[in-house]
Amino acid sequence: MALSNEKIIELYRNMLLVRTIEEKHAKLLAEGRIQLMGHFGTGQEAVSIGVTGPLRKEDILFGTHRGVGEYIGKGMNPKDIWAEYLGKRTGLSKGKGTLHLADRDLNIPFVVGSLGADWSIAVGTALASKMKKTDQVTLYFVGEGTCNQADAHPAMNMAALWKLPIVFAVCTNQFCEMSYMSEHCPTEDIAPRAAGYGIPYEIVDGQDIETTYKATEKAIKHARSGKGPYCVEYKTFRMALHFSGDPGGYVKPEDLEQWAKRDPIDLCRKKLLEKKIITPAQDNKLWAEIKEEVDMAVEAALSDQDPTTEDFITDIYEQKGVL
Amino acid sequence: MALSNEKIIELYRNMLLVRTIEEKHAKLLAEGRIQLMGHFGTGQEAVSIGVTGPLRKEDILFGTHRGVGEYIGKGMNPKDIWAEYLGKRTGLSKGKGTLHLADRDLNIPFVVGSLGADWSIAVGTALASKMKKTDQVTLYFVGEGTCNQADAHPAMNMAALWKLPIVFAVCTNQFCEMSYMSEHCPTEDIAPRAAGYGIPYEIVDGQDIETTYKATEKAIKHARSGKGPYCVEYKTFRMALHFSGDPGGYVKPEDLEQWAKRDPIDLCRKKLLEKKIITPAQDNKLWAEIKEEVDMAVEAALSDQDPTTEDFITDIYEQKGVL
Amino acid sequence: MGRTISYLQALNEAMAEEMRRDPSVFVMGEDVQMGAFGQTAGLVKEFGTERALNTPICENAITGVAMGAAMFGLRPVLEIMFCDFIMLAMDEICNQLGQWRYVSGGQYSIPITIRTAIGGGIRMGYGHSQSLESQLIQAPGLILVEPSTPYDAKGLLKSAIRSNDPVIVFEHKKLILGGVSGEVPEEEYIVPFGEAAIRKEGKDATVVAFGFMQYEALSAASELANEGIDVEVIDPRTIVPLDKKTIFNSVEKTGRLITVEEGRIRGGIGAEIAALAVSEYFDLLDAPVQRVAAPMVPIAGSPALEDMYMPNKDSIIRAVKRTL
Amino acid sequence: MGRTISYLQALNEAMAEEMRRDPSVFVMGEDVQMGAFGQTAGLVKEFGTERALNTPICENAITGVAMGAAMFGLRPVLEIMFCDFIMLAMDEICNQLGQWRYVSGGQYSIPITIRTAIGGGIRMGYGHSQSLESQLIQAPGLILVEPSTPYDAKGLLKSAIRSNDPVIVFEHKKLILGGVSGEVPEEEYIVPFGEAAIRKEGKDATVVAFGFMQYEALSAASELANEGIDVEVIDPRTIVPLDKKTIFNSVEKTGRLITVEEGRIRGGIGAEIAALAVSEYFDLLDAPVQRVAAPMVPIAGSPALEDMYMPNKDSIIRAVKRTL
Ligand SMILES: Cc1ncc(C[n+]2csc(CCOP(=O)(O)OP(=O)(O)O)c2C)c(N)n1
Ligand SMILES: Cc1ncc(C[n+]2csc(CCOP(=O)(O)OP(=O)(O)O)c2C)c(N)n1
Ligand SMILES: [Mg+2]
Ligand SMILES: [Mg+2]
Repeated sequence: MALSNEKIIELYRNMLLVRTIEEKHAKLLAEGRIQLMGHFGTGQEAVSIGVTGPLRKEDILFGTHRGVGEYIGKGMNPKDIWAEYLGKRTGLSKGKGTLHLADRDLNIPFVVGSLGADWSIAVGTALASKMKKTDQVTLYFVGEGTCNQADAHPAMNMAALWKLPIVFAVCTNQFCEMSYMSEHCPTEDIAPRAAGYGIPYEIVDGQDIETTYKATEKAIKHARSGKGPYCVEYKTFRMALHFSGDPGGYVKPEDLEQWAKRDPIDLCRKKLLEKKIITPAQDNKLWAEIKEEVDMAVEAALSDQDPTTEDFITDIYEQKGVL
Repeated sequence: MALSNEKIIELYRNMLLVRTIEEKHAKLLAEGRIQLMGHFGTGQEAVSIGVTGPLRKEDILFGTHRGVGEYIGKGMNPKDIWAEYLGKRTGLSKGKGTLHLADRDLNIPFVVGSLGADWSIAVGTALASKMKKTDQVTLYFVGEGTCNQADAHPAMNMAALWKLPIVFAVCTNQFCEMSYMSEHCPTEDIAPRAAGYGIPYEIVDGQDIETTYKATEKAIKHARSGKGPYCVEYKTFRMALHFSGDPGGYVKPEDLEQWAKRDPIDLCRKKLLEKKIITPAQDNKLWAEIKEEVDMAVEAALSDQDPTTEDFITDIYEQKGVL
Repeated sequence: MGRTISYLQALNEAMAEEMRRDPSVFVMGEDVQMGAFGQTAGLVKEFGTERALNTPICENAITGVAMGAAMFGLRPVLEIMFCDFIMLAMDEICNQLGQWRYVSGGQYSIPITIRTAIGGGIRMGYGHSQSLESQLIQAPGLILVEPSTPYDAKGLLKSAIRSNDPVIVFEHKKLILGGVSGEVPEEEYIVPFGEAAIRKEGKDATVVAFGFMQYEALSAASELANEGIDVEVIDPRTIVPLDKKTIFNSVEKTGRLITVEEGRIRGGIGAEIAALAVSEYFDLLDAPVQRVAAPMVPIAGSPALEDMYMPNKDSIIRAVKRTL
Repeated sequence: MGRTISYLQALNEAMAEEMRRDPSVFVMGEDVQMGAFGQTAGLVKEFGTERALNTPICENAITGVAMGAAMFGLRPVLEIMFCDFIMLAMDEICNQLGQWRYVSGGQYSIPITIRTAIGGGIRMGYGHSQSLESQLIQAPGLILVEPSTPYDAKGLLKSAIRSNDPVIVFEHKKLILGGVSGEVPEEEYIVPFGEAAIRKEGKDATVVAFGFMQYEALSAASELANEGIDVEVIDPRTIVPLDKKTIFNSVEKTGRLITVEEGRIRGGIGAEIAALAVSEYFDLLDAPVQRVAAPMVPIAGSPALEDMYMPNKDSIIRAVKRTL
């Protein structure tokens, strides 16, 4: 079944929002207004938004360090993100996490520092859903580089063994930091590893939002119905460098050129315009609106208060008097 | 090509030696003469001996905690094993390793305590062989339970990525400690996981010594020729309990019954007698010889000297004066 | 009215009672249905295979699984079979488990209990004999518990399971296997964190001994008593939080401090207590602090070598005498 | 004749020189061909991709790979990008790497160097900012090195690479990134383990400061000098082995001891030094030992909170004054 026009517009809007936030972040850095480094997901928006689009609010999302895509997709608002990014006490985590976003209300646990440490934590949240007989699904969204981390293996093994409601969503953007994936693993695809545990998998184009959405929807349905884990691999390309301070020089220009032709936002816009789902004027208005929304979120967050010395020593233990 | 008669007799003899050493260990425990617990590999001798049989002396062997099979197969002598087991200063490691056997001369690194910690260490020894352009192969012999340990995954990944001369030899004896493998992983076979890294694999009967020998020989040849890693899984059954203090009660009697019919030593003896490679009299003599060899090794080791207070503080650092 | 039960039984009862009391409590770990040393034995009968969950061997990952489950409504009691294997799970324990409450700004509680068997002296050698409590004292956000009696084992483990903070319980193999027995009340009770017990009063020197070392310290104390030396023996019961008050009230009286642990000396718990003595309680001491602990040596399998490694009654007696 | 080079350059030169000198030396780690902070940058050009070996991200496993290679004839220099990730490799490092020489009865040497970036203050927050040296001091068999100057960075790293013992080198990000410069000789030299450097002589108090904290200590010392307080500043350079002689000779003179580390206080290096003071050097002290260190708190990303966390010149000054 094709996605409804409203749904596609919503996904398109979210992709624009993600790109706008990340471009704003880069701009603030360039202007020297903030120091917070960024890992941008430019070019991957159809993955992060397509993967989170089909999730329910009660579903649990583990996201990655690469930009704000999946967090926007799951429903975080730009002001909350910025207050946290800027280390303000109004942030989601009172500024204690900054880039490591967490949102209890949205069932987003926490963006881990040691990549891959959350493979098994995600299996744990899925185990909780199963034992508590809720029908939540855990979606574990992960870069393909992090699929080489050791715990990927026991995590998949236990998820399959216990038939847990979890989707392993692998974002293959061709890089792990400053090297191509061919230096990290011998195969081109990651998802077939899931077959070793009897986990079904699919490999899909990561540039087309309808494709990513539907593949994920199918995987989530599988997991929610009690059939156990499912793995989807999305093929995309990281158009940004690894992080805002990356000197670059290791990306083949022909790769950039080729993938630029399939920018997910361009592809989606073209389709929306061609199918007359939106007009060019509406499109322009949307961009302007989003730009203003993001600018306002940033300015509001910038003027928020810093955490206090009291904040510094709370939230370590629940039990009083331990620290 | 069939194995030569001499080769089969050698392998048969080694299987007898392994079983005899382990039975002696059990007896010494029963008599209260020693306290050293044992993890016996009864019924698995065709795997441990078949796996190590085709190795050259310069090849590197990582073995398991389960009995003495692969160590005998690689050439350790019973007296050296017993002196180490008993914690004597004449032991291979001056009594410091006991069950954790190591033999530099035989290229046996060390039997690890944290199961699976050596997956990657074995990849490292294979890397050394490759970088030094020797034609050594590393054989990593491992229980199927330990294949669920996290590092199995990055180890296989790097071995395949760097095309290292290593054989992953998986001994599937149906148990991980006191539970059946069905509680540890969702699939019956382990080896197909190797396919996720593009590593070729084979699954073979673990009760027939010629089969285990030949499958391993083929894998070693593959690895030695520069084609990269190979994985073989041997199907067998742990006739002993997990360790000498295991209360038992969890093994299905019908499994024991069924597998007892295919005891690897019985199978091999039958073949040798049928083909008239040995006579019953020669067979009896062999058993008697081996029994005596083992008894003498134990008695000799028992009367060796304990390590001294000087031994206690040596071998920690090479640099003087650090401790 | 009390009953006399073993340390092993105490641990088992604590888990069974808490599982009865709260359906979100469950035990998990490698072979917990059988019970490696019997601590969890039998729970599967009453609570089924889901609430006594056998896991594959992958210590870092099962710690993560327990952590994830704890963040979303369950109260896992995870067994790490040997404390040596805690080292496989250090990232989960120190970087994640102890820190996520803080770095999420208090959004998440992680009510998880990790139980693990420590200690040597039973000829298991390298890899299965260490006492690594001091490897965890540097990590923020954890509570560390080391019961030495059946009463404390039960009461502290129950506190651990009910706590919304991550708690690690160190159970010495000699206490589990050796059948230390002791009285526990018939009725329900818990032992709070951060309250040391004075096991023997004395006026000449303060001996602070953890877990199994408590028994070595008490033996030392009675042997010293024969020589007219009157030692006070303190069992801190929890390492974090540490009951500094009870310890240093005693040192104020005796002027002498001996710390005893089975773990290695450098950067050990004894180092921290000695550092507290010389920074926060400077004027109390009349003699050098003595740290009785294992040397900076791996644990060998050879019985002869293992005996050289272990702190014991005699090394405690010598240490006490050095302070007098 | 000396040259003035940066800390970063010093590390890079040490590796390049040792790789030229000995074909069995090679560097490996995540993105070492680019160099995460530039320490290994350029080596791939001279030595090729095999001797500057990029690895997948799997810290425990690459530590094991390096260990295996070291046992069979190579001398790997492994980079663990952030010291926080050392926690992923604790089993390999503490249970295997540091112990196999002993438990194999000396059959195997494991000549491996692990280099890792420590430290905060650059707004990386939780997960990428810790100084975890004290997590490793309890493990037997390791040598721990923390150079603060280009001279020491080069000389100690060369010693590490040549050592047949496993060595861990802690490189502070502020020193790498901040461009600390200093003189190094044109000609080849090494700095031996276990010899502290007295960076500033003084008679009123002894400040022992590790790595980057050395600079905070020196700033504190010059500010205190303005007030007529004459502090001696010692840089131990290696944590294990620790040059107790230099430290306590100084304390003998000053009667006052302040330890400074960026890691957390409980069970830290300062705890060990304070414990040595109160056990082995009891009579030297005229005032309580002061431990300047981070509190038992995770590191938050918020600049405001990170600033509250970090020990610095001011906390050192306050600590010194408390001893006078
Ligand atoms: C345990 C660990 N090792 C290394 C890093 C450093 N690191 C940060 S991002 C990154 C690359 C991850 O690649 P991938 O999973 O493909 O995600 P991508 O960056 O491509 O989105 C690495 C290695 C880390 N954060 N954690
Ligand atoms: C890291 C680690 N976890 C747990 C153990 C305890 N343990 C010892 S033997 C064993 C079973 C291993 O099973 P498998 O690999 O199949 O070998 P088998 O015993 O069947 O020969 C376990 C779990 C260990 N030694 N190390
Ligand atoms: Mg990637
Ligand atoms: Mg097995």
